[in-house]
Order: sequence, then C-alpha cells, then structure tokens
Amino acid sequence: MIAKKRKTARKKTKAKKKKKTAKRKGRVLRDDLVVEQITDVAAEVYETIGALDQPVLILPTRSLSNVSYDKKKGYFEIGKAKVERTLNYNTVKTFAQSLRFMALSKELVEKNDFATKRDAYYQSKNWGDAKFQEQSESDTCMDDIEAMFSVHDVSREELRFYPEDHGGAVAGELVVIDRDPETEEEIEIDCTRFGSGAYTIPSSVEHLRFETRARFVLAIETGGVFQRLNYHKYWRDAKCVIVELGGVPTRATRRFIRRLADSKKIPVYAFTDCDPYAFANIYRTLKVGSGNAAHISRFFSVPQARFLGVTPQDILDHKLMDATHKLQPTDIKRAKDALKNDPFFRANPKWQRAMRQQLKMGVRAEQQAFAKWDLNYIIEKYLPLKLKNVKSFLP
Amino acid sequence: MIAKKRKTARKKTKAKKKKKTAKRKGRVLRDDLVVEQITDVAAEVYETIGALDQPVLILPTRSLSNVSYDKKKGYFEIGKAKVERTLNYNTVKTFAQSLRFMALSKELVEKNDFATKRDAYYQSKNWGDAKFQEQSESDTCMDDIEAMFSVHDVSREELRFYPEDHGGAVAGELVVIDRDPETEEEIEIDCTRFGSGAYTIPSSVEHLRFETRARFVLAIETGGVFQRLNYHKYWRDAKCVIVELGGVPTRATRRFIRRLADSKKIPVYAFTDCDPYAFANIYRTLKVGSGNAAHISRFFSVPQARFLGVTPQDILDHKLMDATHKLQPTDIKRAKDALKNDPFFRANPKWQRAMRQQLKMGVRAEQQAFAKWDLNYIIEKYLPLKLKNVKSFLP
Amino acid sequence: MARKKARYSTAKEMAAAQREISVAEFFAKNRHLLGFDNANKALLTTVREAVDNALDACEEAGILPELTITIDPVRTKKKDGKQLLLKGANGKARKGFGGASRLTVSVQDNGPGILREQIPKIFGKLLYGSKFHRLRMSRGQQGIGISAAALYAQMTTGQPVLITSRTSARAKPHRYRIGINLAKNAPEDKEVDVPASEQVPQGTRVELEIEGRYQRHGKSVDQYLKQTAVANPHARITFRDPEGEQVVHERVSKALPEPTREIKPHPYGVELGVLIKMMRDSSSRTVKGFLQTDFSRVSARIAKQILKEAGISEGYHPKTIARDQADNLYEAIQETKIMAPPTDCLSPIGEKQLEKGLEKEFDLEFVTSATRPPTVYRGNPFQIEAAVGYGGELPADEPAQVLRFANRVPLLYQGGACAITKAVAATAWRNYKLSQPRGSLPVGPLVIVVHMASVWVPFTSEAKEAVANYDVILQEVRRALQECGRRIGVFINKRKRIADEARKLSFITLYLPHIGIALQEILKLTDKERDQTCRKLERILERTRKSS
Amino acid sequence: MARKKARYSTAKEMAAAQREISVAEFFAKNRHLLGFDNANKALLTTVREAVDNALDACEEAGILPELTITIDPVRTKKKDGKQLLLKGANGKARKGFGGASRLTVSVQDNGPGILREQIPKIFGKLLYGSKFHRLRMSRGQQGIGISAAALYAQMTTGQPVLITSRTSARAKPHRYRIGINLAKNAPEDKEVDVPASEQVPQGTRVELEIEGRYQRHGKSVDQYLKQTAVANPHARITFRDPEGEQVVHERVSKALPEPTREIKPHPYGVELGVLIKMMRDSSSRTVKGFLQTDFSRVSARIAKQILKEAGISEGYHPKTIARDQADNLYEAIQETKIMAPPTDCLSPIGEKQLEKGLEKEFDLEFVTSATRPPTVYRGNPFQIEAAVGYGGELPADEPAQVLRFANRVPLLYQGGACAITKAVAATAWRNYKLSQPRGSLPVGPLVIVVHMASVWVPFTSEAKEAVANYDVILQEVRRALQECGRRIGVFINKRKRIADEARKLSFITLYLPHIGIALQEILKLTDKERDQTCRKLERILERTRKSS
Repeated sequence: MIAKKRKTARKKTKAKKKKKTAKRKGRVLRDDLVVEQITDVAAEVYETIGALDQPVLILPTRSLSNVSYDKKKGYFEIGKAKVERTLNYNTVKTFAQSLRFMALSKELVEKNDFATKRDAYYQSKNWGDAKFQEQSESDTCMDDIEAMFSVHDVSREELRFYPEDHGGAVAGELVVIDRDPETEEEIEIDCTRFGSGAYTIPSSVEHLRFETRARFVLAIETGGVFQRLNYHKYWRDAKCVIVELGGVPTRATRRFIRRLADSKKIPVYAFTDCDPYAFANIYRTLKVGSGNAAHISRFFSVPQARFLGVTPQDILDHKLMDATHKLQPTDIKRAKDALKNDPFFRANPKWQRAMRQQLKMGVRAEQQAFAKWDLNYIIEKYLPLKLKNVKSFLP
Repeated sequence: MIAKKRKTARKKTKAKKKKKTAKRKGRVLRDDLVVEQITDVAAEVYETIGALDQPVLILPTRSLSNVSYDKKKGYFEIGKAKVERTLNYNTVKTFAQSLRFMALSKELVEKNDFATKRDAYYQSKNWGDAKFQEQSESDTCMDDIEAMFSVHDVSREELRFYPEDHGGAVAGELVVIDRDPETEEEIEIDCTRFGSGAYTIPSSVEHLRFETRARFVLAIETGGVFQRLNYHKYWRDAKCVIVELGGVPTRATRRFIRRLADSKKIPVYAFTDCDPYAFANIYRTLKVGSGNAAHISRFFSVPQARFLGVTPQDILDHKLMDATHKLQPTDIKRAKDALKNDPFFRANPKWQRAMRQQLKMGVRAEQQAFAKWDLNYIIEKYLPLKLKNVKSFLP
Repeated sequence: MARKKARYSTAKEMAAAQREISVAEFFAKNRHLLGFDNANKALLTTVREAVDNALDACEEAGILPELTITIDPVRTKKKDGKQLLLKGANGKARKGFGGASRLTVSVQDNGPGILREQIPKIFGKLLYGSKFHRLRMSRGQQGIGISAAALYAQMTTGQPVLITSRTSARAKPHRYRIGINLAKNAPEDKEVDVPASEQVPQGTRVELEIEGRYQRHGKSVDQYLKQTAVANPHARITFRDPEGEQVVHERVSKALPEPTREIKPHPYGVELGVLIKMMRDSSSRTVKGFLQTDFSRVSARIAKQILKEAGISEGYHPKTIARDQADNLYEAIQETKIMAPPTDCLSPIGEKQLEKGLEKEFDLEFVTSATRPPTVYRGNPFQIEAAVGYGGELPADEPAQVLRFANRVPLLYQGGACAITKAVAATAWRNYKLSQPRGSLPVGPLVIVVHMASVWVPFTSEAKEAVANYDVILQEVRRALQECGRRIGVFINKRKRIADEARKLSFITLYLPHIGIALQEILKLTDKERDQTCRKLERILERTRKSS
Repeated sequence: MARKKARYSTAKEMAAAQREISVAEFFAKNRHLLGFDNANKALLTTVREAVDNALDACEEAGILPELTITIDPVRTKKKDGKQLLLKGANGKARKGFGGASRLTVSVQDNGPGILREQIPKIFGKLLYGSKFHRLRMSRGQQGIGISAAALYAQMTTGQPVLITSRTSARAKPHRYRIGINLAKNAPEDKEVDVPASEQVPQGTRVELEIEGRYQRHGKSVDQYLKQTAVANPHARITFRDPEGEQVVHERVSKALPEPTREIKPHPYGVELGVLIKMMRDSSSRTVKGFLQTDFSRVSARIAKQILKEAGISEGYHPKTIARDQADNLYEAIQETKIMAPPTDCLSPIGEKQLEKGLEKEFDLEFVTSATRPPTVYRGNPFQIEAAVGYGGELPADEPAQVLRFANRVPLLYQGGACAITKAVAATAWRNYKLSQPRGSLPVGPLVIVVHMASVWVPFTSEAKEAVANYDVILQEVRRALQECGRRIGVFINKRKRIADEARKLSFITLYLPHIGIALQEILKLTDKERDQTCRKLERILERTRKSS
C-alpha cells in the first residue's frame, strides 16, 4: 500500500497489504497486478480525501545515503528511508502530475501500448496548467513513480514507460523468443543467423524468452571488439553469446543479460577497457546498479557478472605499456572516489587492489590495445588464456 | 595513379591509367582491384626513389573550399584541387605512416580481415618511432588515404578499415542477404521477424544484397519513434522498411540505405525533429554528405532521400506550438550558417523558405511532440496524411 | 657643432643652486595631483571646486543655495579678423591640444558674497583659505581648489579668472580679473567695472576660461551635478551645457543643513609628534590644563587619569615635558577611556533628507537609510550615512550602482581604490537575499549611497577622488550598510511572501482539477464524484494554508 | 548638558577666518600624497628619498657612489627605567600603532657633503632645493622628498632628524639636529658635536627615527635596493636590515653617468599660459630675441619662420604681445619644424651598462637592449631605454617580470597605473614568438626593464610611483620594446632553427626504415632491395635539406 491517510491509516494499511500479497500469488498476468496496484494507490487517495484528511504518497528516499550493498544479494539495495509526500500547497502540482501519470500508465496497460519518457512528457502538454515545462521535470516525476511502485516489484517497463533507446547488439548461440504484440504469436530469432549484422535488444525485454546452449554470456564494452568477435564467429568456437554494452549499458541491455543469465543459469563475463570509467561506471552499473537508481537495481543489475578484463595486471602480463595512455586527473579522481565512497568497491578488497595498482601504474588501456600484437590477438591468445582460469576473474 | 615522380612522370601516368581502367572492367572481385591499386602506388614510389627523385603522393584537397553541390548528381562532390605530398624532411614521418597503413590494408584484404580505426591505431604501436602518439593523428592519416583512393572509387571499407560502430536498427518488409565471412554461404535475414527487437546494420555493408517489396524506406531520427512504429508494425501496413538513424547517421547506416534504395529503386523519406540540427546536420548529411568529407559523399550519401517532416509548417498545421521549445542561440546560428554557407541549402529555395519560416517562428519541435494529441497520432494521422502528398516533401 | 661636455660640481656650487620653490610653481608643474590630468577631468574639477565653494558659502550664511552653472565654447578672432568658433563641444581639435577645446565655465551663486579685499587672495593664491585650520565639516578643506583651477586656466589659456561678488543688494558689486604670480604665489589683480546689466542682488560669480572637454554622461559634469542634487536636496541647481541644453535640479527640501561648529582635536589617534608640537604651542601652564583645554572630551577627571597612567605630575609645564615622558603620555591616552568626540562639528544629510534626494533622482520601490553615530579616525570625528534603494527601473542583473559622497560632494573617479566601494563589496549582501559574486558588488536592482561626513576627509590624492582605506572607516560603512541591508532583506522577504501567498491561492484553480481528473480516470468515478473530490480538496488545502 | 546651537556667518566673519596655509602644514595633513600612507611604504619612501639624494650628489660631484643603508629597531627607556626594545622587527605591535614599530634609518654616502649653512634648509623646509627650477635630469626633482621624510619622522616619533656632513677630509664635519616649524615651513635646528669615532673622510649621513615596518621581499627596501643596483651598476650599495643581515651589491662598472647639462625649455608643448608668462618675464627686448634666447633649438632662421607664420613683427617687445597674438604665436610654433631638444641634459644608463646591470642580478640566456633617441613631451626632453632578458631560471609560464625605472630610480608601486606597464602590455609580443594573452603582459621566461630618463618625469602622484600616460611616452616605450622584441624574436627563431635541424637529421634513422618496410611488404621486395631503397632515400633527403 503506497498511499495512506495522514495519521490514522497506518495500521489498517499494513493488514490489507498482507492479504493482497497472498491473493496475487495465483495470478498469471502481470498486467492485471499492475492495474490493481495503480488502482489501490488511487483508491487510498480518494478515500483519504473523502474523510477530509490530507492524502499522502510514500516513496523510498532516492539518495546515496539510502543505498546499501549486500555482497550476498550482489546488487545495490535501496534502504528503508521513506519520503512522505503529503498534499499541501507546495506539493499540489507534482501530486496532480503523479496521479495523471498513473492514470496514463493504467490506460497504456489496458490498451497494450507504451510511452517513452519523451512521449509521456509530450502527453502532459495536454494537461493545461499541470503540464510539465521541461522534460527534466517530467523525468523526475516518473522516477518518483518508478520508485514508488518498485517497492511492490513493479518495474517502470511494466508500467509501460519505456526508455527512449533500445539495447545493444547481440550475436551468438542464442534463440530469442519474442511474440507479436497483436497476435501473441511466438517469433523465434536465431542470433547465429545475422551474418555480419546483429540483433538489436528491444527497449522492453520483460516478455522475451530464451533458448541457448551457450556456456557463458560475454558482455563487451566497445563496438569495435564486438564486431571483431562477430565477424570471426568467436561465439561459435567459444560457445557463447556476445552482447555489446556500448559504454554504460542501457536499462534494456542490463535487463536482457540479467533475464538471460537468470533463466538459463549461465555465467556472465564482462570485457571492458582498463580504466576507472570502465570499472566504476560500466562494470559496476552492470553488476550492482547505480547509486542514484538503487530502487531499480534489483531488476536492472546482473549480480552474477564477473570481470574478465582488461585488468591492470593484464597490461603488464601482455606487455601493453607502450600502447597505454596516461591517466587523466578525472580518471584519478574517479578511481579515488570509487575507492573511498562506492559501497561495491569498498566491499571488495580484490577490486581495491586492482584499482590501487592502476593508480600506481598511472596508465589506462583500451580493449583494442591488444591489436598492437595482432588484430586477432584477443581471439587467438587473450580470451582463451583468460577463460582457462575463470576463478581468477575479479568479482 | 596516385604516386608519381616529382616532375617527369605526369604524362606517362595518365596514359597508363586509361589502360588499367579498361582492364578493370572485366574483373569480378573488387578485392583484387584494391590490392592492385595499393601495389600501383607503392610501385610508383619505389621507382621514383630508384631514379633518385623525390616521391610524391597526390590526394584531393579536403576542405570546404574544394566542395561543390551538383543538384543533378544530388550529393556534395569534391573539387579538382589536389595536394601534392612530396617526400622531404617535413613529410617523411606521415609519408612512412601512410605507406605502412597501405601495407596493412593490403594484408587485411589478402587475409579477408578488417581493422577498425582504433585497431589500426594500436597496430601502429608496433612501428617503433613511426608509431602514432594519438589516435587523432592516425585518423587523419587514414582520412588522407581514404581520400587518395576514393579518386579511384575505392572506399575505406574496401580498404578494410571499418568504422568503430555498427549502423542503426532496421525493421520491416526487407530480407537482407548476408554471407558467412568464412564459408561464403548466403544468410537470409528477414526483418519482419524480430518481434519487438530489430536488425542491427553491420559496420560494413558492401557485401549485402536485398530482397524487398517495400514501397519506400522511412529513415527515422529518434529511437523513440522507431520503437513505436516497430511495436505497432507500421511497416506492415505502410509496406515499408524503417531505419533508425539515431542522430547524424553513421557511415554504415547511410551506405545501407543508399545501397538498398539504389538496388531496389525505392524512394527514401526522412522523418526527423523540426530543428536546424536535424535539417542542416542529420538530413543534409544523409542526403548529400558532409562538407569536410566530400571525397566520400558519392558512396555515403543518399541523393534520392526526400524530407517528409517534421517541417515548420507541420508545427502550425498540427497545432503543436504549445509543445515546442524556443530556438537557442546555437540553433539560430546553425540555421543562419546553413542559409549563408551550405551549398545544399543555397541551391534549394524551398529549404530556404522553410528555414526562414522556422527562424521567424523562433521555435523547434521534436518528432514526439505529436504525442501531445495521442501517442499513436503519428501512425494514425500524421504519416498517412503526409504520404498522401509525397510531391510536397522538401527536396 | 661639438658638444661641450658638462662638468661635475662641488658642494659649494651645489649650494649656490639651492632655492626656495613656491607652492604655485610646484602645483603648476604637478597639476595632475590636483585633478587636472586631462581635458575631461580638468573641466569637472574646475566646476566642482566652484560649486563646492558656492554651496559652502551659502550654507555657512544660512541661505538656501541657488546655483547656475554654464559651460560655453569660446569664440575668438582668427588672424584674418573673422569671428571663429575656436572649438565647440563638437569642433575639430586643434594641433597640440589633445582633442580639448577652449571653454568658458561660469558658476553663479546667491550666497553671502566675498568682501572686496579678500577676493584677490582667495582666487589668486594657493594654500589660502578659511577651512584648513579649523576642525569643522565643509566641502572644501584645503584652501587650494579654486585657486588651482585659476592656475590651470592661466596656464592653458593665459586668461585671468573673472570674479564678480556682491555681499548684499545694498552693497556695491565688485569685479576683479585675477592672475597668479607663480614665483610669489600671489595674486595679480585688476578691478574692473560691473555693467549694470550683469548685476545680481547678492552672491558670487566665478568665470574661468580653460582648456577642457565636455562629454555628456559618465564621469562628467552632468552626472556630478545630478549626484550633487541627491546629496543636497535643499539646493536648486541649473546647468546649461555647451550645446545650450538646460537641466534644472529642483529643490525638494527647505531644510538647510545644521550649521557646524569648530572643535578641538580628540585625543585618540593624535600622533606622538603632533602631541609634542601641541604641548610646545600650548598657552596652558600645566600639562593638566593643556589636556583639558587643547582637546575635546578631556575633563579634569580624565586628564588626571591620563597623567596618573603616564606617571607625570599634573603641574608640569607642558613645554618641559621630555620626549620620553611624551611617549608615556601618548600611551596613557590610548589606554584611557575617553568619550567620543562632539558631533556638532558634523552635519550629516540625515536619513529622511537622503531618502528624499535619492527618490527624487531614481524611480524606486523601496528606500531605506541609516546614519551611524559619529566616531573618530586619527583624531578626526567622522560620521557615515548610507541609503539603499531597491527595484523600480534599476537593472536586475547588473552590479549595484554605488554613489559615493564625501561631505556632500560626489566622488566620480577612482571607485576601485575607494574605501567606500571596498566596504560595499566586503558587506555580506547574501545575508539580505541579494546575490553577490565573491568579493564583488552585490548584483540586483540596487542603488547604494554612502556619505562620509568629517572635519577632514582622508582622500587618497589631492584630486579628492577616493576615500583612503582606514579600518575604522571601512567598518563604519559596513555597519551602516548592514543596517540598510537588514531592512532591504525584510522588504525582499515580505515581497516574496506576498507572491508566495498569491501563488498558493492560484493552485486551487490550476492543479486541483487534475487530481480530480486522474482519480476519475483510474477509479472510473462519475463526474459528480470527481467534482465533490475537488471541492473537498479545496477545503483540505484551505485548512492547511491557514494553519501554516 | 545642552548643546549650544552653532549659528550662521556673514561675509565679514568669513573673511576674518581666511588665513594663509603653510606648505608644511598642508603636507603634514596630506602625507599620503608623498608616499607615507602606511608603515611599510613610509619606510621605503624614507630610504628612497635619502638614497636618491645621495646618488645624485655623488654623481654631480663626479664621485663613484658608495652607500651604506642600515635599519635598526629603536631601544628606549620604559617608565621603570629599564632598557627595552620598543618594537623590534618581529616585536609585538603597540596599541595605536597599526602593527608598526619605531625604526632608525641611516643612510651614509661618500658624496661631496653639504655646506654647513645649507644643511638646515635642505632638511627642515619643504619645497626647497636645487633641482626644481632647472631642466636637467636627476633623481630628485621636487625639493620635497627628504624634508617630507623629516616631517614624517617628527610627526610619528617626535624626533628631529640628525644630519652629519663633511665636504672633504680637510674640512670640519658638521652635525645638526633639525626639526620643522610647521606654521612657518622653516627649520628649527641645533648644531651638535660629531664624536671623533663617528667621523668619516667625506660625505653625508642622514638618520631619522620613524614609525615603520620592515618586511623582506615584495615591494620593500631590499627589492628597491636590488633594482637600484640594476640601474646603477657603478654604485656600491651595502644594506643591513633590522635583523642584522647584510647584503652588498658590488659595483660592476667604474663608468659614472655622463654629467648632465641644464637646458632651456623646448618650444613644442609649452602651453599658451606658460608662453605668455615667459614673454612677460623675458629680459629680451624683441620677440625674436625672446624666442632665440629663452628656448632651446630656436635659431634666428626658425624664430623668423615662426613669427612670419604668426604674423607678428620681429621687433615687437615681448611684453607688448597681446593674448590674441600670443595665441597665433603658439599655433605658429606647433606648425614650425623645430629640431629635437639637446640631449646633454639627459644621461641614459646606456645599452651596455643596462645589460651588465641586468645580467648581474639575473641568470639569463640572452639579453638585449635599446636606447631611443631623446624626444619631448610638454616641452620636456626625455629618453626611453629598454632591456629584455630571456631564458635561464626565469619561469616559462608566468607573465614577464617588469622592472620600471625613472631617472634610474626603481618604481615598485602602482604598476597597473603606470605608462610603462601599459606600453609593455600594448606591445605585440606575439610578433616576436612570445605568447601574450590579449591586452596583458607577455608570458615567458622574460624580464623587461624600462628606464625613462627625463628632466621632469611626470609621475601620477607625488609619491613617485607610476609614470603618467602621455601618448608620446607610451609610443617611445613601445618602440624601444619593439626593437628589443625583434632581437628576442631572432634569438628565439635561431634557437628553434637549430632544434629543427637536429630534428630533421634524426628523421633519417627514425622514419626512413619504415618506408622501406612498407614498400617491402606491399611489393614483396628482397631485404637487399629494401635496404638499397633506404640508402637512396637518404641521399634524396640529404639533397633536399641542403637546397632548402
């Protein structure tokens, strides 16, 4: 239960909640649950107003101080701190906007449609004075709603608010089973059959199913390396699925990898540049989520991911020093920040050692630095060598 | 013939050239031609040195002053101005680097492999003192080589230097015929069969063939609109192929659309935001190429493209004024620059009128602004209305 | 022509060359020290010296000042005998004149006039006047200003100044042409007749022909007179510029400034050397008597206390005090608590008057002012007043305009070097809801006026352009500004609260219906249910607004 | 206590208050005008006035200067009779002294000494001296500096100055204690004995007790003396600071500056008013004679030409020239071509000497200097010299150090307001391969010296801190710097060429092999063919290098 009366409703709400959770277990269709959740919140607000009390919306506090990292669960978790948005003169505008977004969400679910963040912003232009002036305002409002419903395992995509962009490219030993949005007919997509091209992850992946005999998923930072592995059909020899992250992976890419790895119980190996940005932003976000969006990490993180490379030690082992670049002040700051403040790195002494080693070496290296030896060095030497000793991967 | 002796070799070279052009016509495999071109340049350099003359590399001047726009051809064309790189103390380093890149290119063709720009940069790390210090240096050197060989219709991709990133997403009434890089076996990729996902254009598309009965290609600026059209299978009802540009389209995307449209003789309609960036950068680059890379425009432009929308007039016709944003000073500067300096806009009075209209209105609109009316307004109203009068499209 | 070699000198030859230098010669060579650096500034300085004297004279005599200032281009005969406008305000510059033109400056007042026999010395001798030796606030203080202008006129155009003065309607008017003998620093004067057509009932008229340049706006005469009008709301000032355009700054108050009284120096801050000199010059026969008589605020009790602390017998003759003892006396003074100096030597503008003056020249939403109690620097009493105007047509995104005044005289140049500007920048305006870049003036629709009234304003240069940076002055300015700042802050806060209130009320009509619509859509309410909900919401919000 | 109301005055009462003001009184109140604003600057000004006088005197007498400057903290008796270090350089400040301490400044020279009867006036009377009235270059020029220091000493510590002087080893030394009577601007002196132990063969010693504060580095005495040594390589200067540390700036040249000759004013730039005064004061009986006698560079031919242009008969008596005619005469002078003023009134440091002085104080890779021909501003001849030092230990990424000198005296304060700094910033250093942010000093390993030598340096204030912005001065400085700049540019270019040459040669070994490798790979050459190609390439390149 997310909305409640100012003071009186607290206990009653808790009791109700338990009953509902029990009821839900039997349901098949997530959509019905989503609609029910939205309706529950609205009903509570309506009843509170009816009793001439100030209605309240409750959402988890979205700030770093309310984030914890549980090594066992393996992702950033949002804490118990809550914000109560009591309706008053200061909150009335966002209160109205939040409710209108919830109404939009319900309509989308019922019509089996979706809206991107930007679509939603423009929808608001029809709300007269309650419209958003800037998309940033509407994004914040949507983040609040997402946080509010995340407490009950409803993701933003289930609320039918999709990200603007689709996910990365995929190739390899994988069949993705999608369905036609209209006919519900199943579509099998064989990711070995794209030649030099690849499959693009859609912006919402909740409905996808997978068939694979791959031994692992290889998540790759750069398009250049993805291309090379795809062109040479590395995935066939190594029996794997390759996924292009393209920098910090989008929600869709993270969720795709997570659902694939969860449902098929296969490990995920990350292969990125060797620099603080790749460690502290790309890999950290892939594995445990990001600090300012911890409320969604349980959906959008891949806790089973492990770090294949490139590690600072790899630079030495593969004699790449003359193909490195000096760490810039921003790199150094980023690494030091991560060591000092990031719960993930603070909980992992191995990572601390690696990052300290990099700071000491004072250089960073790109994935493609191996091309110094030979264009296909990564295929022929580096990856096989690394995969012989998976246990040595950084956590 | 690209290399020549300082003064004496000019006439001889021209004669030779004609002979070779004739010989080439019979050839089937482009690869052989590429190798021959590289070898010719090297041989000329070698012979010149043998005669104790200073060898010279000749390439077209890559600057805006050497660009013209021929409305009939429909793309930016590089002029006749040439740069002669005579070997001396100032040029010896880049001369050596250019030749080494040419040697690398020959090797890649022969081994049927490729290198991205970054791969090539790292390969240079093995060249001792001749290595590049920064990737920007190696990129410039490669641009020079690309320009040098473009004169003889050899593209960078044929030299086996691929861009770092693959192309955009594709969906719709199209079968792409790729082939296995090793076995040469044909692979058919049916773009109607990706469900909510899509096909990713590979970074080199020269080898692709197409089968389609689509009536047109719709090139879309934003991922959000692509998603919507794909989700609702707009391509099925409209009998078209939809391609996501994702901002200024990459080389691969432009070449893909060009080859598809050329080989199947179908029109291309561009659908972008309504702002000077979309007109002067995204659409202009798609249709005629870019000023500082005019030497490759004949490969990478889509002269048959026409502009479906969003036009400034659309903002008025579809009552979007309250969903617009004010033009920023950079927008205004961009529009004025284009009107004053861009050969494409200078040659098209209709575009001038449209851009002046926008400057007068002082606002810009995004594709998704139509969501103000209804999320599927573009599918149900805007596109059908527009397509009824293709002749009215901006050129 | 062979160059003859100069040769070395002996001590005797050097001695023979030693000569006294007249102060007029000194300033003739160093006229930039007195504000005559260039043609623009020379014109402003000339006008200012004449206007300051006129206002001082009127106020001392208890007359509401009425001034007329005119600046005219000079017409003169050319070689061929034709009448020629030498260089009008827009005329082409002559070679060697740096773009300046020859101008006649005339300042007429309705003051008490000057006695016939004083006229030549006042205008024809540097370092002569009534204001230097007394401790009492006035605009002029050095006895050097107007005679320096005359010196400048003589040097640049060769023309003597023309002074016309009449002490009352019953008295005869007198007119002099006055030049300055540089070597003697003495007037060379010639009395001339006053045509009946030019006679006025009472007052003094100063006319000078100088090299100058008039530019409208900026640091020029028009701006100076406008600011003078702000600080002197009791004066009526008429100005006609070289192009014949006339502006009248009307009087908005009939209250003359309180006349000021001459005072003795205050013991604090008098330097050791000065103390020794005062003891030597004193007519008192005991050191105790000396302390009581020659200083202000030293009672018998205080004098005793000082002397006890210094270990000096009260009966000593002041002339017999040795330097070591003087040193002790000096320190004893610093350690004794002595009342602040008397304030009747100062005549502040006053809060009401200052606000009036400011509102007359600027269109403002809010004005406040603060007058600090008098205090002392280096033995000189002074007093700071400040006023701050807010809003109206002032630009909201530019640094505040700062008007600086010293003894009611506007300071236009050297703002950056001035203690007043520094104090404005050092005040924490952010505390008062105003934005302020670090270490700079506050930014906003602000005009800030600061007036320093003192028996002796410490200027950084003789050109009287900026107040020197004494800590105690900075502090007093800051405190006055803080007082104004607090009230400005309250005003801004109040305005914000009113705006907030209005905004809150509008929310009912703007946003409540959307809560109704959303609930209707989600819960499929009837229109009646929806409207009921909105009405209830209105009641809930109305209740919270009242209780908050 | 009821406050008695002050009352208004009549013209008569005002007249009664008019008094003459002594120049000593004026400057006692306005000592900041003379550079005694605060304890730091007062100490520097005191030392500077004494050192300038000492150097001037030595050079006029043809003696290689040898100066000893000491600054000592004052010890004095306390009430209880104990000896007490009043406030050492590091001592705690006393209340009321603003962190200053009492210091004794002593400056001893080996100059010609001063005649006994001149001593009191020189040190005890303001505006008295040998330098004001003559047109001739010297360090001091106003006759106000050292007496102002004495005035400052008297005001802050009550102590008269102590002067010891001896004109030769055969003469008797004299010692005076000199105070200043403020009202009369006259010395109050007392001759005292010189103990045998303190007698020196020849020279003058000045001792003053002042309130001051010594800080090492920055704009202080040590920096001033260091720069003095740069501009005066012929002087030996010893300095002992309050902590007893001693620095000796040794002499690196025995060449005394050329003695200078007194000149007549040059006609250009003499103002109309001054021209009129000169005609009135002239002893010539014809205006032609006046022009020839009272100006420099006016020959009979030139005088005739001027008078013809002015339409004035040659035989007119100068006293009879009316102002309109004077005006014509003035313009005629401007329009007549007259030779530049004689240069023997100026004594520039000289290019060689200046470079020597600079190299002595800085470790440099390259030094160049330029001396401009003398020219004239406002009738005063002046000459600009500049030197620029490059490289060595100077920081490469900081703005250039600018050393400013006027008549060989370093200027430490007010750099921003100085014509010299402005001219340095206005010079286009980018033309000379140096980086320069828009409108700022150039950035690089540079020290820039500019010396203005003139019979009358136009300072912006009496504290002699900055040169006023006359266009012609700015232009001359810029030209001198351009000359130096061109040579610096040539030097930098040459250095760059040498580096380029070395770089080119290394290319053979660095890059040629790669051309060989690439050709081998593409054309499948044998190793022998490859190496042959490389050797041929070497020959081709060697040829092009020589021909280029």
